[in-house]
Amino acid sequence: MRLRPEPDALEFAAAVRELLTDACDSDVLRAAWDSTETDPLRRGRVPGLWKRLADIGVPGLTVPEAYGGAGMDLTAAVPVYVEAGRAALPEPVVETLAGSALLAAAGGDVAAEWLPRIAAGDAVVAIGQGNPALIGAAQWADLLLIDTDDAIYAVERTAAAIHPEPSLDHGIGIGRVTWQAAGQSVLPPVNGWDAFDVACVAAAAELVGLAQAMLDMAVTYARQREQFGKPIGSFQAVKHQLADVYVANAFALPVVYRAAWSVAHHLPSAPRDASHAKLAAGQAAERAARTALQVHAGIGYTYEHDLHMWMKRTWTLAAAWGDATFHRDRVAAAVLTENPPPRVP
Amino acid sequence: MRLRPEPDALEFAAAVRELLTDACDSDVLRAAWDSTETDPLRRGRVPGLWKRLADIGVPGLTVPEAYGGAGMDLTAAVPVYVEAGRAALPEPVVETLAGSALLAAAGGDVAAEWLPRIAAGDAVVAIGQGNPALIGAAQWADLLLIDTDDAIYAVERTAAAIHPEPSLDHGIGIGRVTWQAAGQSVLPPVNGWDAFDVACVAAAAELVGLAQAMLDMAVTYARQREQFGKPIGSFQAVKHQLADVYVANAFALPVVYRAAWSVAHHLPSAPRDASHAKLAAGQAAERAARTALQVHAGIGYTYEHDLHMWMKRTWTLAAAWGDATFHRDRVAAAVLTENPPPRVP
Amino acid sequence: MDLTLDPAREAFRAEVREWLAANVPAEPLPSLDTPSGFAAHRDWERRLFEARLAVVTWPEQYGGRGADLLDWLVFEEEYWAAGAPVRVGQNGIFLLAPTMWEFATETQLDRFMLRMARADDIWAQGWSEPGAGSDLAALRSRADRDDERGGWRVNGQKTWSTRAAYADWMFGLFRTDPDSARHHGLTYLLLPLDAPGVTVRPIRQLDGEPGFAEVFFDDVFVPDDQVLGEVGQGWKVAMSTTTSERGLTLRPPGRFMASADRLVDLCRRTSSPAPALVDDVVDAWLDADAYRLYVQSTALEALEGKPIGAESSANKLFWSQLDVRIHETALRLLGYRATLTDDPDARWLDGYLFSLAGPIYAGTNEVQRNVVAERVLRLPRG
Amino acid sequence: MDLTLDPAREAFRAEVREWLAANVPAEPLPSLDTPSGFAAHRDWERRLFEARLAVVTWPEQYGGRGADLLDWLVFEEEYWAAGAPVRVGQNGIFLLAPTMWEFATETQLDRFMLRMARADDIWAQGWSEPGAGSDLAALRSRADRDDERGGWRVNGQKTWSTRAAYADWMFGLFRTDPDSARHHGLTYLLLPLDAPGVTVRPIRQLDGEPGFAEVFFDDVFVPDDQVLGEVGQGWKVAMSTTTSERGLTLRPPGRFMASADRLVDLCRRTSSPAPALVDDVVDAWLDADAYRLYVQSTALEALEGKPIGAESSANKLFWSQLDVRIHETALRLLGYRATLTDDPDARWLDGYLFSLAGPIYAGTNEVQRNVVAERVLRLPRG
Repeated sequence: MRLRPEPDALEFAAAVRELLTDACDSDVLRAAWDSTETDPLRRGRVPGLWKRLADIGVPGLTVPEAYGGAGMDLTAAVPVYVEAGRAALPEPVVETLAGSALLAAAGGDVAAEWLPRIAAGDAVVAIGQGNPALIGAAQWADLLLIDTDDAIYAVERTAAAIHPEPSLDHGIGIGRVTWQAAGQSVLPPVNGWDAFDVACVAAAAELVGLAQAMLDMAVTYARQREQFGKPIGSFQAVKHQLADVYVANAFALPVVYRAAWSVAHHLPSAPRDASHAKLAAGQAAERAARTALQVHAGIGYTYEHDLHMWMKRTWTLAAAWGDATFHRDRVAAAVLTENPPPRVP
Repeated sequence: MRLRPEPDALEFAAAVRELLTDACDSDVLRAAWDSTETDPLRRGRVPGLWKRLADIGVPGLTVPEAYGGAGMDLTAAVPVYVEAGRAALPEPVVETLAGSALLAAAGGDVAAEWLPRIAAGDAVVAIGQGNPALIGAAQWADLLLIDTDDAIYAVERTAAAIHPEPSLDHGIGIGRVTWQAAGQSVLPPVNGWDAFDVACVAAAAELVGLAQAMLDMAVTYARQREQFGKPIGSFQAVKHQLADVYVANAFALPVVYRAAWSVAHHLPSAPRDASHAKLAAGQAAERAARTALQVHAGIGYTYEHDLHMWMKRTWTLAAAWGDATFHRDRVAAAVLTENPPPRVP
Repeated sequence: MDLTLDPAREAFRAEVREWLAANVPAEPLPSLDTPSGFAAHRDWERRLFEARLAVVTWPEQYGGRGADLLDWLVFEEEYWAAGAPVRVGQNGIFLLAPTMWEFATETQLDRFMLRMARADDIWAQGWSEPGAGSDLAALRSRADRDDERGGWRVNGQKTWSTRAAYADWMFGLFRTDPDSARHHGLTYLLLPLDAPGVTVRPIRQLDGEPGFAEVFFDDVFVPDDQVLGEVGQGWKVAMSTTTSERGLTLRPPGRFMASADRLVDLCRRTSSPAPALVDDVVDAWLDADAYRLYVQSTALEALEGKPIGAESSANKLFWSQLDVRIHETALRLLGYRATLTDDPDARWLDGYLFSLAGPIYAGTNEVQRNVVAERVLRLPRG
Repeated sequence: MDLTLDPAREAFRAEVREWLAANVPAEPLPSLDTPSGFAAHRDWERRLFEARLAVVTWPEQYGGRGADLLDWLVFEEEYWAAGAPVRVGQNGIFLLAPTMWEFATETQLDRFMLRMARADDIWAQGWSEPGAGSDLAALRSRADRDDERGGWRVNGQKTWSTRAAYADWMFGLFRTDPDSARHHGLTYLLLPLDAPGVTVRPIRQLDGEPGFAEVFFDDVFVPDDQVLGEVGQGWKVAMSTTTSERGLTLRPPGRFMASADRLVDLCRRTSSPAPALVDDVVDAWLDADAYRLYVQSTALEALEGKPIGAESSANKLFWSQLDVRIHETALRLLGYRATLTDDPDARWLDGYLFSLAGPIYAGTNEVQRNVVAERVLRLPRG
């Protein structure tokens, strides 16, 4: 039994962290947030970064080898997505993981055509529901996988009208997508909820990383900022709030690991475990955001300070892919039922 | 406008406080709790105290003058009931206020017969619903007013089987009452919920007093108990918890005053205001109990220390006369309706 | 106890309600934090002034009605219920004015108050400094004596000064005794933000708007007639009994009652809201109601002459947490729409960002808990 | 990652489950805090011992199976799920034993461990004193050198000693250097509670039962062979790396999983439970599950040789708050029945009272938050 990713996955995550520390520091991130770029395909993203991430294998991480990916399972993605969260990376990471899982599960022509390009970082996939559909990363997407009552459609960018939707989070690329079913490819039948669970795990991992980053910022600030003749971090009022943030996040991470395992292995508890992960990580990250702001006080409330980008991403991601209400209801159904799926492990 | 009781009511409450400080200190209370008295009529009570309270006018406070009471309105009772709470008084105070309000509203022979005796402290009244009925102070009651689907019955002790029900709170006198409707008096038609609202206000006032007492105990202890070379009350972790208790209770008191006014004047908002009072005071007192215990730590966890009697009364009273779930639902109905009753004042 | 409102107050309420119904702009004014929005809000202040509604508690000679705190509460309830614009003059009217009544000379009152009421002068506060936030007594901006010119030369920096980006004047504390420490040797000064040597650098807030500013002073001359109270007594002036009234008037209940009512409305408009969220809506509504009662109760005691003490700290803890909860609940009702800035209900998001400042400004909640613990509960200092 | 349990562990789980199904008493044993209940629980420990289930992680020669932490977690899950009796020997087995493995001599191991496993000796801890609670280093009970008899004379008082009312032996810290202060000059002693000069005064807990006791020492002689570790090194011995393992084993996840499962069951049996309470039930169940994963994760790292550090403080914060919440939720589901002590569900009330001790004992949660803040987050000491 091992409740952490394998060493090679951890090493890969360390490499991603190194790349992001260099290529997506807070100045770069701020530039992306404040960019006046008008082309929605580029707006909010870090120029060239996706390709660099693709070069080391991020978008292809869980894409089957047959489609040009590394064929790792979802558990290997968790530490990588924690790093994406830590950097508040404004790229279509959740969508790529969930979209490629959906394509790989479905197989067929669409998968054969698109998965290699997604793995190579040459195409961006986004996923959503309905028509019109509000879809994260839609602004950047080349391919939209859209679930409807009758089928999952593979809609190319050119066949859809994508209206950018302004968001508090400048790095989410969300858009309102209007499209026509006629003439679009349909994926071979597959359960769309499986991809949703993948998205929950990816978002949860990102939230854990966001929380870690905000906790780190707050701790660093509390060590250096002095009031009443000593560092504010020496006051119990500050200490205890930060300790609670640490605890909440430390307990969320194994829940996310476990969800990745359950989803990767299609266990009966997968939906419950995925929802648990999203719920726990979302709450931990929201607590981290509130506390980091309170500890930073005035300076944290400014647009000039980095914190706001992490907070806004946290709030947005916690509400996306099912908010707390949605996931608690989903878990409740699984917990209160007569024969709940067994606990994993 | 005046959002506090009149000076005479406050003076009366001060007199009650003085009497209780003398006649119901924690040694007396402990003796009542630990008494081996087997007669349920006396068990749990302080010998002779009810009569002394009657002598200064407590049970007759809101009984109309025509029935031998002082004819004060419910707002005058609030500060008195805060004192009852502060002393964790193990007497049928809530039942007396609600029961006499019910009798006075109904009028008729039963009121004429019993109200003067209740006001004089010679008879104890209790109120409840159903058959069998679980009724607070039933062990001590001479008269039981029992609401049923068809009428409110006035059941004399001799006509009922009263089984004492063991409770965490030794001073609640709760009993399971089985009775026969045949041969019992029926009160003239009156809305039983009005008396319930009176009980909510009385219990809420008691809870505010319980909270104040527990906060005082904790503050006193935090000032004198030293650890790490200084009083534990100088640590922010302790200070801030106690400050939060103070705030919650300070904000509950005006809510209780207002509820007394609304109920006394039969305003449309009376049920909502009474439930608000019970809810706010119950939550403040539960917070006070938890915090007082945490501040006292080990010593507060002992049966030897006074705190446990206040905590247990708090838990019991917070769950009696409608628990938080009940009152929040009742308020929700009044708040979310299309035309909610206007705010008072 | 008497919870009836006397007829004169009811009549006042009716007048306010009627005037607001006829005058509140149908469309929200542009953001306060833009030059044109600031000007629009200043115009609105003038319309209030003309209706003698800008400063109802002030003496008539300065544009008020001599109303008491209870009438003020009535006014605010109506004001917020009507969805009227944010008060651009509030720093001066609610934070500076009470101190002026207590410490200003007649000459100062004549010079400043009517202009303040009419929004000719919009005031910004000058409390915090980069090294003095929660620990306000650590402030270091200094005012050195200039006997020749009969005044003070100010050097240093203030920060988090709300509205300073466009305001006309600043009030604040400066160290006039260079050898003093902590609460001593401070003086309360009034100075125009267009004085030579003043540089205002707007700071963008969470929402990207320049809601507050840093203000730098480089040998700014402040004449003696712009000293409020005695030289060296600035701390006492700033923290005088009127502080507590400010604690009471900083956030009137009407504000949260209106928010809570809107939250109930949002909940009613939400299809099958989660029951736990409905509970939160109800709790928020009740707490807004409780806040109102607490403030009314404190105001009534103040009218009877009871000094308002640490109640203002309890007050601040309560409203700041309530405000966050109201907005958090609204965002949770909105679900995924919560962070979309063009959503028809996006006002809740703006409100949420604003509410997050509540536990920070006007003394962080950590400081307020210390105050309650030490001054009300008499727990020993740390 | 690999979340499959290997077949040997599954077989062990099956064996434990089967044995418990056959042996757990149908009726709960009488209260531990009565002489007869204590004896009944001691008998139960002996039955566990005979099945080699009393101390599964111990070496075989002392009655164990040499099982690792993961197997122990499996054992505890089954134990709590089966509703088996409280472990009267737990102070010795979980708190003292890890320190013994690290510091005891072979002779001491032979003398004490088998008797402990077999419940011949039930151990009580001697940490807190009236003046040393959260601030344990302030302890003053002293052990003075008696060279003549080759040992120590103990004087002073311990308090909050769980199970001491009926226990046989005590382990604890005593000041052997009278000139020492704080963490220095302390020694870890083992002493029988029936030694001359020992007076045990039971203390009744919230529930009225004597769950803990004060213990007074009046010239109690403790021979040198009852010193654990080095003289003067008591603090180090008590706080050694094994402390952390104790932090992990103090409250096994199985306990909270069983409570959470019972809570779900109570919720299912409740007619129309309030939706907000159902949410609380779900959250409690999830948190018990999260606690399990965290402990498993820490245990796996410990098996790989990673020292367990301040994780035990995070751990303690989490389980103690979870336990209170589980029981609070149950009481709220019970409504007015919550405080009736003869109610068929009154077990929740007992559990609630017990849970309230969680944030207090084994280091108050305030102390644990300091530990997390200072040792994990490296925030400066106060």
